[in-house]
Parts: sequence; structure tokens; C-alpha cells
Amino acid sequence: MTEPFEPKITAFVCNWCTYAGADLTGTSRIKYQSNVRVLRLPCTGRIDFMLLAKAFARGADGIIISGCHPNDCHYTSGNYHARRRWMIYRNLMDFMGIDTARITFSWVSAAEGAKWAELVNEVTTGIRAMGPYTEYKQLANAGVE
Amino acid sequence: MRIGYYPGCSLLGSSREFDESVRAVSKAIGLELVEVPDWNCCGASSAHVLDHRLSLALPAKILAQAEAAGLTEVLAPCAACYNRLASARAALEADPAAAADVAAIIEMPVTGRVKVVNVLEVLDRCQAVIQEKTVAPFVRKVACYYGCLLVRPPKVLGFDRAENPQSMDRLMTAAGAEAVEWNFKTECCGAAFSVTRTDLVARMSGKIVADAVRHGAEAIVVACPMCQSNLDMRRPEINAHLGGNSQIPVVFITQALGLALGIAPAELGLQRHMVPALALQPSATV
Amino acid sequence: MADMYQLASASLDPLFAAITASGRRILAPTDQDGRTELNPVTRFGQVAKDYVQTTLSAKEAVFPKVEQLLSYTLLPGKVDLVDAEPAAVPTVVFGIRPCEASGFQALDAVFNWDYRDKFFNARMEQLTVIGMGCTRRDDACFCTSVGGGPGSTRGSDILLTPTASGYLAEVQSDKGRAIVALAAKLFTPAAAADKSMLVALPAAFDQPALSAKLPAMFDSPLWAEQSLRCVGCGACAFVCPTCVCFDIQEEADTRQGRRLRTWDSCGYHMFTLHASGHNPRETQGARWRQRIYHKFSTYPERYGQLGCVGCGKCTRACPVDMNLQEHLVEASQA
Amino acid sequence: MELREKAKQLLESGEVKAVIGYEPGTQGARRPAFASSAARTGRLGFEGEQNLASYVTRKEVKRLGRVAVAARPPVLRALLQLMAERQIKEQEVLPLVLDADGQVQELATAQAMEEHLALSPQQIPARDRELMDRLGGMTRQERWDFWQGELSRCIKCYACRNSCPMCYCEHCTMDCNRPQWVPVPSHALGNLEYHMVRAMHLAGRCVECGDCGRACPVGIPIHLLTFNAEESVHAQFGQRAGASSKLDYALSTFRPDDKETFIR
Amino acid sequence: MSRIGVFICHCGENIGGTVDCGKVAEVTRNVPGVVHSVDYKYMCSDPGQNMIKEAIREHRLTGVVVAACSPRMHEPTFRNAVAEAGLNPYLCEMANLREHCSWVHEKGDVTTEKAADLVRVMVEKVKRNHPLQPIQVPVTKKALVLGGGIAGIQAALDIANAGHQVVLVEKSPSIGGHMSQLSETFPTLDCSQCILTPRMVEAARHPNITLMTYSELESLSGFIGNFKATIRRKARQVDEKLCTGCGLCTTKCPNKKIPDEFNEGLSTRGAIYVPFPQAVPNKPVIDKLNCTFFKTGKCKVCEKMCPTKAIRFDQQDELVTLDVGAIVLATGFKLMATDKFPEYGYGKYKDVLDGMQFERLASASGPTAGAMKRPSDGREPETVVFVSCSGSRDRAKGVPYCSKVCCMYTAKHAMLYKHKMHHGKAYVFYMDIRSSGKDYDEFVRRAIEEDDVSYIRGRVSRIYEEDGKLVVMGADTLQNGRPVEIRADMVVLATAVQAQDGSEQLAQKLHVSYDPYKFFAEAHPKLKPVETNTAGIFLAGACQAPRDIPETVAQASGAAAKVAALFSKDELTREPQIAVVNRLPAPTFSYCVGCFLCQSACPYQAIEQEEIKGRDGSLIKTIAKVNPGLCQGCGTCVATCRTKAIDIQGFSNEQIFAEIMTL
Repeated sequence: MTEPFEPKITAFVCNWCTYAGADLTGTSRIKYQSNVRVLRLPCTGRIDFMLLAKAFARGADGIIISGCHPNDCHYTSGNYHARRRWMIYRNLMDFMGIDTARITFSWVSAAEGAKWAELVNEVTTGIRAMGPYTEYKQLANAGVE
Repeated sequence: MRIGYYPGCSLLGSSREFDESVRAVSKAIGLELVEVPDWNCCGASSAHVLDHRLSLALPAKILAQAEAAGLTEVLAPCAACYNRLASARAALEADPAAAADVAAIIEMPVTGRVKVVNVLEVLDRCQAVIQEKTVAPFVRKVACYYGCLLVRPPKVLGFDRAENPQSMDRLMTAAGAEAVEWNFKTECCGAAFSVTRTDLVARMSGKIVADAVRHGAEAIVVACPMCQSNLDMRRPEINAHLGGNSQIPVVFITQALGLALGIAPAELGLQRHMVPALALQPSATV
Repeated sequence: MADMYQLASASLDPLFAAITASGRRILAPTDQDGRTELNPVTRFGQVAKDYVQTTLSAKEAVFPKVEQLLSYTLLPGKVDLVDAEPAAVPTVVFGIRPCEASGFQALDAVFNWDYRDKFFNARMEQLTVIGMGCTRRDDACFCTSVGGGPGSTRGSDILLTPTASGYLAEVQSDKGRAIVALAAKLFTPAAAADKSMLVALPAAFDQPALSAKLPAMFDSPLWAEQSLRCVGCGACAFVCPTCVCFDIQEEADTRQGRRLRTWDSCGYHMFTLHASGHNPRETQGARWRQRIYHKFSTYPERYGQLGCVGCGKCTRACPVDMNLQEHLVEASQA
Repeated sequence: MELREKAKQLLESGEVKAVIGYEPGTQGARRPAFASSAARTGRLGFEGEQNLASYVTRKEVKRLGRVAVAARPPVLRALLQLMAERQIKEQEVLPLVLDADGQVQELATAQAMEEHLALSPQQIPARDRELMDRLGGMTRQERWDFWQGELSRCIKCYACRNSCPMCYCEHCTMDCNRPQWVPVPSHALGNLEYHMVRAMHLAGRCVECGDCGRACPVGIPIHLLTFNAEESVHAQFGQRAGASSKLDYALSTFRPDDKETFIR
Repeated sequence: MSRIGVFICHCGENIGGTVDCGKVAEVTRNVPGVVHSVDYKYMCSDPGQNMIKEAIREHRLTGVVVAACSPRMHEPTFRNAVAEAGLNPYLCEMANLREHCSWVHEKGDVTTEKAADLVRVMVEKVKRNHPLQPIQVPVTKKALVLGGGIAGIQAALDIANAGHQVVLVEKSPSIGGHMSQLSETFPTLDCSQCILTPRMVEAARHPNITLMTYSELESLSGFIGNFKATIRRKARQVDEKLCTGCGLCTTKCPNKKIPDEFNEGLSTRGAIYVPFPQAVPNKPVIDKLNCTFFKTGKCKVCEKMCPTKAIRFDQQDELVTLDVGAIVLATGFKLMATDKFPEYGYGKYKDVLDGMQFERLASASGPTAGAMKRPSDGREPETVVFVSCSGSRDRAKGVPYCSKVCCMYTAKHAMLYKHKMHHGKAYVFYMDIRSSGKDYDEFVRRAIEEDDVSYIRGRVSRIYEEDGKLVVMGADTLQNGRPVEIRADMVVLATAVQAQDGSEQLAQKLHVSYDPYKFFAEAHPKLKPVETNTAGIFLAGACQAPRDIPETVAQASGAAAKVAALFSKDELTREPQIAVVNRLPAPTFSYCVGCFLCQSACPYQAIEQEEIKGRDGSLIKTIAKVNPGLCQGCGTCVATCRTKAIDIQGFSNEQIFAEIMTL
């Protein structure tokens, strides 16, 4: 009897909007599924695409990336740069056959505590349904004798 | 342009002239109407107060039929039908469980692919054609009366401005008429109480007629069979209630536009009205 | 001491069957849409026809591009360490060229010089080489200039040489005999060695003379000039049957990790880069010189054999056509 | 042959210290060739495929002094992009091109290069386009399997990186070990991440010469990855690498109204 | 080898009630590098902080992880504690077990496991922390106040009185704002202008205040303590120095039919005008759009009239650049536009007014000198209907929030009306009466009980004109929704309070965030009500949310206090989490290749060039260099750098990488 699959979800969020938004979720005592692990960065502009790749390599089944809405970046334009980076990266990953459905990009402001909870729940449920990202997890051992 | 057509019961009965004029105008502006095969009652105005599932299933069946016939849009001239179809569609879109339930009932898939549109929406799109084909400008002051069902609830219909709709005014102005600023564009006419509480209808419709007259309208233009029959058929009671004798005709937008497009009054069923409307034909203006 | 047999063309399929049946894995050149690669096969029919060389060398069979040496887990106050055991499967490498076959000896020289490498040896013990004499060559080949030849038996446990009727099989070792024993009836003793079909390849330069003069040429501008076009990648080293340089890499998260051995190349500028930032082989010229000196000067000095078998794989793999033979000729004429 | 005389003249006059072109190589192949003196120009020619711009940033070459380069369009694009990224200066390189009537022409200024480029539209070779479309038509899983199959052959020799004119970094991400972003060994993960990083780092910088793919000894069509990245940059932001010597890097600029469809 | 101490906080039941803190402490104890791991009821309490300090000394800790609430809450607290124990404060990190775990998940093992994960992540991060030194930046002790309403005036006065320079910028020709338009003010019914004008004059006269009316913010750059603001001074076409404010010029302007903004269109003005008698400065301005000269090239009557020759038709807008250290936003509100209420005939019928128009009607300085005369025909309205929540609390109108002041001013309006017309009838349609505030409810009761205003609890569905009367159709929900029809002479709509036009653009200029309704967003709904998310920019009054006068004044003084506090030091200390370009010994010098792609990515122009020269002075290479004064630490450059030569202190590649590798 194997226990049901619980996805591992890594979230990269900016300090000013989404991290604060997630704090608000807490202060408002809105409950959500506990699979997500939040990593705090100054700004979505700081989120190197390699961080995503590394999260998958480390065995994440799903990834959330979230920051300030356009126009609202605490650093004025970090999120714009991030948006461009993701537009290209997402294309490339899809072209390489990486499952982009496992990465959710989102804007969650410091005032959107409820949205954060919704987002996490949707993603968690979605990824749980997709199952573990086995084909990526296997990579590290393929080609090693 | 090709579009699905759902006449509904009133257009076969009390409001034949609406059906006739819709078809006539469509023909004139090159709009191909494809009647939804084997259509049934939309459920108005009783289903949704009697049985929720029924009120969803009936419209769903119609839309499914339309989709099966390869249609993507259905024109429902009757405001009540339009409202029911659109409301049901929205309800089913929002509630997959209900959709599944209904699909089982009608034994047809419920996809929500087919959109529902009303007469004004469709005519609005054809503005250009109408303008160019207008041969006898409808030079009269008209009160455009939308009634309650065409624009409400805005969240579901998302058509025009709920409190102060404009599309009919636009269309009539384009056809040469002067759309008067008046107060009861979307007021309730008493609708289904027509039979059970004629007195009530007389009062409510009375206000509408009176205000239209007060603002100098020579005709009331409508897009709803129920409104039309209340304002037209119940005119004796209305006049009695108002203690006056208003003879302002109540015509369907398609009839008014039909005249502007030079279509013969008979083709538009203009002779069918209780309050004489034939006087509206252009020839009579000179 | 070499026993010679005749082997009919038709006998190769049964031979493959016998080898496979014996639980040995067969690696042989196959044709993958235009590329000749060494791949596992079970039937002779799968073997590429009419090839000169595989792109990569057979050294992968004993010196994989990535192999695990050990793994560990961090525990409070101590480290739990597990040595890796090489999973060496009995393997027959079939159809590689004499030049490449002799490459194994160059590898062996390093892996068993002062320290006996358990991973290499474990695989080597399980390896049987059935070489195939050359009836074709291309402009990259120069085995005859470095002491080899289209029919050289060096490094092969069995060398097959194509003949009119089939193959001449020269069995060199017990490993070779073990193969013969698997299907003895396929091998009919041969009186004379018919090597008429082998391709002719005249030597292009005098290697002993070159090796002799190299020490004096260390500061020659030649190397810098020759290497101007070199882009400093590792293609030559990675396809080379004798290149043995490797890097030790640790891959770890914050709780456990593993140690891997992976191919490396002296062509990289990082190869000799010190932590201080100082690099003794700072220019590509120095690195190119190193490559040649290592194979033609250091190797003979230290191991009494050359570090080059003249297979020409490096020349074929090079993105900018750094033709080794050509450069060696230039050097010996300088 | 025209290039040889031009090279002779440039070297004799001392205008340049070396001329980089092509010469005949092994098995009838063409390969890059350096002529550092008039005497060595004898075999120089224009025909060849490698992107010679990858040489001008190498310190061994920079030490020579000003060099002339036989410059097909991809080479010109690379040179302009290198100027935009401040890796070379206008006066350090003299691109030589064949004009319409087969005459060798010097493009001494970036402007001249830009104008010359304007004449030859940039497009991906039909063969590659075809394969890219095929890949585009596949399911995600099929694409994954395709690339895993291809990349399994990768030996991380870095021929692709070192042949690329835009991979001039002395200290490549691959060489970063604090932290070790990309595993050094060429196992499946190391290979996937290496090629992912390479493509991303070339997005908005790739001049689409395809040299990386050409250089690969085991025949992996890796140039399609950078093509894909570069194409999505061009498609979504309209910018294109190598168009000008003024920096206009798509991933360090933005428009507030950049349109995307996937951010919730 | 790092020696990390981990301190798990129960936060009473807040964390302890959901997460098994003891278990977490035990699990982390086994993480390599952790030498001390304990849990305690309240880590932020003195005993809690002392535990940390003692542990640092006793176990010679090289790093501290406090697993408690959000770092946005207590990071400073614990970093101070750590510093007091002699450890560099930046060697302390917090794991967010409360907001991100215990408060959002159910009690149970998985939640405890998650808590442990969050702690482990921070342990691995802190292992890779480096001691950092705060950055000192100079402070320009001059404040910029945007908006010359009561909020701006109050803030300016308080800052000025604290001894600092203030520039008060107002976009219209006079300061005073909406408050100067009000007739009386609730709950005291004292005359608005009587209490405001002295403040206006004080502000104008104050030696520390520079007034810039008829001016707007053009652009802003820089950061806290060091902003650079560019102000556009719109051309008045009047030389303020020469003008004496005699007003002669306004008397003969041929164009008199321009709706008067100050009177909300209830009267008209000339093209050259003084907005209102008590205007500050009391200098006229020419409205170019309506000026005959500017339209036709002829006229110049005012020029002839002016005794001091102060008219300047050739005057141009001028741009002034100011160095300021702090900014107070006090740009106020606007009322919902007329076109939103076709069903109420607002904008269609002259006698349907909004609250501000009624203020003018009731004001002694208004178009009717305070007499109750309805706009259409000047007759005295016998029956007046007041409709509260016109737009407010109405999703269909896009305003789900409560406009807050309407209940009170509607009661005030009804009262004012009744006081002027005792025999008149006043009705108020309302949803709820929200009159919380000192003497507020008493005030409403007075309207109902003493001035017998009839309050009808219900919404109005439609208002239409019928033979000279405005028929108001509504329902009385206290009588089971009985339809109500009132034939009124005048209707006053308490239209919704909305964010000022252009506040979105302004917010973007200033890089402050705003809510869905374009009101500027405070940094924290409770604890930072006057701060914005952008350091050095503060909020006052209705630009943040609907506010009445007392609240506005209080908030303005609050903002002023923040500014004064900021100006109390010559230098302010900034967090050192900024970008740095790595430097290495020769011959490498740095991994930076000098491609400068990071330069265009930097939102603060913080990336400069550094030339590395050999002993002989020859240029070896040019690499990037970060200006620590300008860098705000967003890290966009880090993600752009291919060679990983740029990194962010405190969010370094090694730290983030380790965090990922721990999960």
C-alpha cells in the first residue's frame, strides 16, 4: 500500500509584493495546501532562469514564480525584465520538451493574500494530478556508469 | 453573413410581424438566417420559477441543436428567449456539474460554444449596410424602448449599458430618425401580468406610453414581443388608465428599419398592429 | 605463438550468436544516419559496412565519459561514505581498427603506472578486443607513421583481416582463445596469413626523429602559429583512444553527494588554471604544444610507448580541421 | 584570386597584422586560415563556413594587432554584436566582403557593415527550418524524447561553445563552481542544463550562423536551440542580434506593454 | 566550519498551536553545522532575545536562525539582538513559521515537516551569509509636498514648524483644495473657510515654505534622502511679482461664460480669473483654452486694464528641478463623474446636484450667496431628496467600497437645507447610516429628530423629470420594499469619492503602489498607514482612501512627523543588500567580461565603468562597478550576468543555490 503522491512545489517570490501578499494570507488566516516551499528574493528581476532549472533538478514537481504586477515593481522595472526572460525561457523549455505546465508564473501583490492562497491551491492540485516529474528526476543518473 | 435563428413561440403567434420583419430585413441586408432545427420552447417565462433544471435544460437543448447544425451564433429576436438562452448558457458555463447533469438530460453535449445574440446586437454589426441601403429615411421622433430583458442582468448579457442603453438609438438615428431623450428606456412594462393583472400592466405600460408622448415621440420602437403587445394590445386599458387617447404606434425595430430600407409594409406585417402603424410608412409622411 | 584461422563471412553471425549466448555484450561500429558509432549489437548484420572509423573511440568501454567513484551522506558530526563498485560487464569490442585497438595499451600505461585504477582494470579484465584490419583509409589516417599499420595485431585479442573468402583470424591472447572456444567449429586453421586486401599507407614523417628533436623545439614559434586556428575545445581529446585526462567532480546537495570521474582535456584553458588565477599554459599555443609533447615526448619517456596511434579521430572531429598528421609533418620539417 | 592580393596589400602596407580567411583542408574540406605575412597569403580564399568572428576576441589573436576578416553576413553580424557588447572596437577589425561584382570591399566602419548587411536578409537555412517546424509539430513528450536522444551523445567537448563568436567569456557559467550551477560531467542532467544555459545566454545575442551545430563532432543539431531562443526574441520583441553596433539587448530592455499570455 | 544556532519561537499558540516546535528544534539539531537548537514561547520577548545573546557567547555561534514570524515583522528586532551579542547582524536570518506555515496550514505532521524544511533552508542560507556593513547615505533636509489641500497644507506647516524647508506644490491656481469649497463642516457646523483660510495664509507666509501653485510634478528620480524632482510651473500669463491682486483685469474680460470650477459649474467666470476671493496666492491666471487672445490673437483687454502691467502673454511653462529628501503625497480625491448616473439624470437635469455642488449652493461665498435657489429656475426647492451611496458600495458602478464621508455630509446637507427653509421637506434615501466618530451619530440623530429630515432606508431606482418635478422612484425596505415615489424640486446625490484623476500615472512616476481603485497604497494597513512601499514617500489624506477632515489632518501630521524623523539625522543608514561585482587577484581581476549588458538592465543607473590598469598605467580591461549609493538591490543585473560576476549581498547565488539544494 503506497501512500498518495504529494507534489514538491518550490516557489520563488519577490520580497515586496508576493512575499508580503503571502504574509497577508497568513495574517488573514486563509488556509492553503502545505506542499509549497517559498524562497524569498528581492525581486522577480533577481530570479535567474537557472534557479528554475535547479529546482527541477533538485526534484521539484512544480514551480511557482510570482512578483509585483506590471507597473508596481518596488524596483520600478525588475518584473518587466523578468517577464521578458520568462517569455523566452518558457518558449525554449517547451522547445526542449520540458513540461512548462509545471511552472506557474503569476503576479500577486502585497494586497492579494487571497489570490496567493488560491494560486497555491490551484497549482498544488494541478501538479498532484499531473503526478511526479519523473522524467526530469531521472536525468541525474542517466549517463553515469 | 450566416447566423442561426431561433424564432421562439411568440414570433409564431402574437408577434408574427416581428418574425416577418426580421426575415425581411435580414434578406434586404444579406444576412442569412438558418433556423435552428427541431427547436423547442425556451422556458420563459415560467420554467425558471418552477424548476431550475428544466430552465437550464430547455435552452441547453436549443443551443445543442444549433451546434449540431454547425452554428456558432444564434439570433433570438424575442427578448425573453434571448435572456433565457443567454442566462442558461452562462449558468452552465459557470457550473460544470450542472452542465454534466443537463447534458445527461438532453442527451446531447453541452459545450457553450454557441453564442446567443439579440436583434439589436446583430443589426448594430450591419450598421454600414443598413445605412447604405436606406432608401427612405425614417424621419420621425421615436422613443427607443428596450424593456427590462434585453440589458439585464448586465453581468450575463454584457450587452449595451444596463441603465441607459444606446444601441437602438444609434440604429434609429442612422436610419434617419430622431431618438428622443426620455425616461423609461428600460422600465418594466408589466410583462407576463398582461393576462392575470391587466390593471397592473395598464399602470406600468401607461407610464411608458405617457412619458414617450410627453417627450414628443411619434412612435415607440421596441425589440421585445412582450413589450410590444403590452404597449399595443393593452392600449385601451392604458388609455383608460391615463384618461386620455394616445394613438402612438408601437413598432419593432425591424419594422422601422424595414420601412427605411424601402420594404413594403405588408412584408413587415405593419398591418397587424392594434394601434394603427401603417401611417408610419414614408409615403404617408409627404 | 599467434594461432591463425580462416573464418568464413557466413560464420560471423553464428559467432555473434555464440558470443551473445556466452553472456558477453558486443560493441561494434554501427551506422546511425550517417554517423559511425560504437553501439551494442547482437547480430553481425547490425555492424556498419564499409566504414573507416567510429567518431568516438572504444575507450568508453573501459573509461566511460562519466563514472561514479563514491557517494556520501552528511550525518551530525560524521560523514557516511560508500565506495562505488564498477559494474563491469563481459564485453567484446568488435570491428575497431588496429590503431584504436592498440590505444588500450596507452590507457593501461597510465591507469596502471604508479597507482592501479580499480575501475579501469575491472572493466579491462572483462574486455575482449576483436580488431578488424583496414581495407580503406582516409586523409586523416597516419598509423604507419607512429609504428602501427592497417594489419597491426597490437592491442587486439583477435585481429580479423578481410580475405577474398572471408577473414583471417589471428588470435593473440587467452581472451581471444576463449572466444574461439565458444564456437570452435567456425574457425578452421589457416596455413598462411593472407593480408593482400589490406590498404597501403606510406609513413608521412619520421616519428623517432621527431620525438628526438621535440625537446629542443619547446620554444619554437611554430606551436603558436599552428594553434592560431584552434578554438580550444576538447573534441580531439574526447575522441582520442589514448587521451586519458579526467576531472574529479563532486555533485552534492546540502545533505548528500557523490564523486564522479569525467573526461577532461588539456586543450581547455581551465585545465591548468591555478586558484591564484595564474595559468602556466596561458595561451592556446602552449596548450597545443602540450598535447603534442605529451603524446610524442612525455609518453615515450615515461611509458616507453607513444601516446598516439595515428587513428586520425582528432582530425576528423576537429571543428576547424586541426590536422594532426599535417602539423607533425610540419614540425618534423621545421 | 582577389582576396589574396587584398591580403598581400594590407599586410605589406601594415594596415593589418593578420588576415583571417579560409583555405583548403583535409578531405577537401575548407578551414579557417591565418595569414600573418604577405608570404602566407597564397592559399587564402573567401569560401568557408566557420564564423571567423569567433577569433577576434581570443587574446592570442588580439595580441597580433588589427586583423582583416573575410566576412560573410553572419560574421558581420557577430562583429557588430561584439562591438555592441564592447568586446572589440571598430578600429581593431577590418571586415572584407565580396561586393556584387566579385570585388573585395573593405568595411572599415560599423555603419558600412550595417549598410552592407541590410542588403542580405537574415534567414535560417531551409534544412534547419524544416527540422524546427517538425519539432514544433511534435507533442511535448516527443520533443523531450528527441532532445534526450540527441543530447545523450553529447560529450561536453565544448566545441559548440568555443566555436561560437558570442561565447567570448573568459569565465563561462560552465566554469562557475561557487556555486556549481551546471554539473561538469556530461550525464543527462549536465548536458540538458549546459545546452539550456547556452541557448538562454545566446537569446537576443545569437547571430544565427549555426557554427555550434556545425562544430559538434557527434552531430547534435544544437544550433536549433539558439535559433529558437533568438527567433522568439525577434518574434516577441522585434529586436535582432547583430543588427547594429549600438547595444539593444532584448533581455536587458523592456516595453511596459510586452504581451505575454501565461502569467496569471 | 560554521556554528549555527537555531531558535524556534512558539509565538504563544500562534505557531506552537499548529507546529510541534520541540520536534522542529530536535530535527534541526541534526543538521550539519547546527550546534545549538532550542524552542521557546516568545523569542521576541526580552528573555527570548537574551537566550539568543547568551547562546551566541556560550556556543561561539557564527550564524543565527530565528524561526518565528515573517522577517518583514521582526527581522530588525533579532538582528539588533544578535548585534548586541557582538555578532554581525547580517549573520541572522529568519524562517517564517507563522505567516507562511502555522497560520495557513492545519495542525499536523506535514505542517511540522514543512516548518522543519523552512528552518533547514535558512540554516543553509545563513551558513553562507557574510558579515555586512550598513550603507550610509546623506539626507537632503528639504521636503516636497504634492497637493495644496488641507492635507498638504497641514503636512507642510508641521514639517516647516519642525524647522525644515518645504516646497508645497499645487496644480490649481490656489491652495485650499476641496475644503475651501465646503460651506459648513460636520459635526460642528462651523464655517469651513473660516477655519481653513488662516492656515492657507500661514502656509503662504511661512519662511520655511515655498509655495508653487499652478504647478505639477513632471518627473522624479533618486531615492530616500536624495530625490530629484522636476516641477512644471505652468504659465499663469501673469507676473506674480508685479501683480497686486487688485482684480481689475478680471472685470472686463469679454469672455464671461466659462463654467466656474470653484463653484462646480453653478456660476461662470472670465478667461482671466482668481479662483475664489480668499485664493492664496490672490493672483489671477489666464485660462488659455478660453482666452480670446489665445484663440484669435486679438483682445488683450486685461493687459490694458492692468495698472501694474503684470500680464504676460508670452510667458512659458518653466521646469524647476529640486533636490528633496522626502515627499508627502496629498493629492486628494474627486467625486464620481456625472455620466455614471443616467438613471438618476445626473448631468441631464440641472436640479440633480452632487454633494460638492450643494456645498457651493449652501455656501455664503457661493453663487447664491447661500440662498436655497435651485439651479434650473432659481426657485426655492420645496422638496429636496438626498440620495446617499450614489455609486458607493455598488459593484455595478465599480466602487465596492464605502465613501465614508457621505452619511455625515448628507445629514449636514439636509440640516443646512432645513435651517434655511424650515417649511421645506427633506428626504434621505440610505442603505445604512455610518456615523462612527466623535459626536457623529448624535449629529445624524439631530438631523432626524430635531430638523425632522425623513430618512428612507432603500435605494433609488430612477429619477426622471415630469412637468417640472423630479420624480424619485425608490423603495422603502423598512416597509417590505414598498415602492416610494417622491416628486421633488431638487435632488442631491452623494456621489462616490474616487481617486484623483491621473493618480495612476503619478504613482508610476513615484514608484509607489496603488490599490485597484487607484488610491495610493500604504506600506502596511495597520502599522504603516502613512508610509508607502517606497522609502521616503509618505501619504496624507484622501489620496490614500476616503477621509474626512479630522482624519486627514491627523494623517497629515503623522506624515509630517515621519518626515521630521527622517530629517533628524544627517545621514540615513541603508540596508547593505546591494549588488557587487566580484574582484579577484591579478591576472583575473574579475570574472566580469565588460559586456555591460547589466547596465541597461539596472533601473537605477547604478552600474558604472571601472578601468583596470597595469602598473605601467596601460588599460588591462574595463569592468562593471556598482554605485552603492544608487543600487537598491533588486538583483536584475545578477540574473542578466552570464559570467556570474555580479552578485547581491544577502541574496547571493551561493545562498539561493544552497536554499534550493536543501528542499
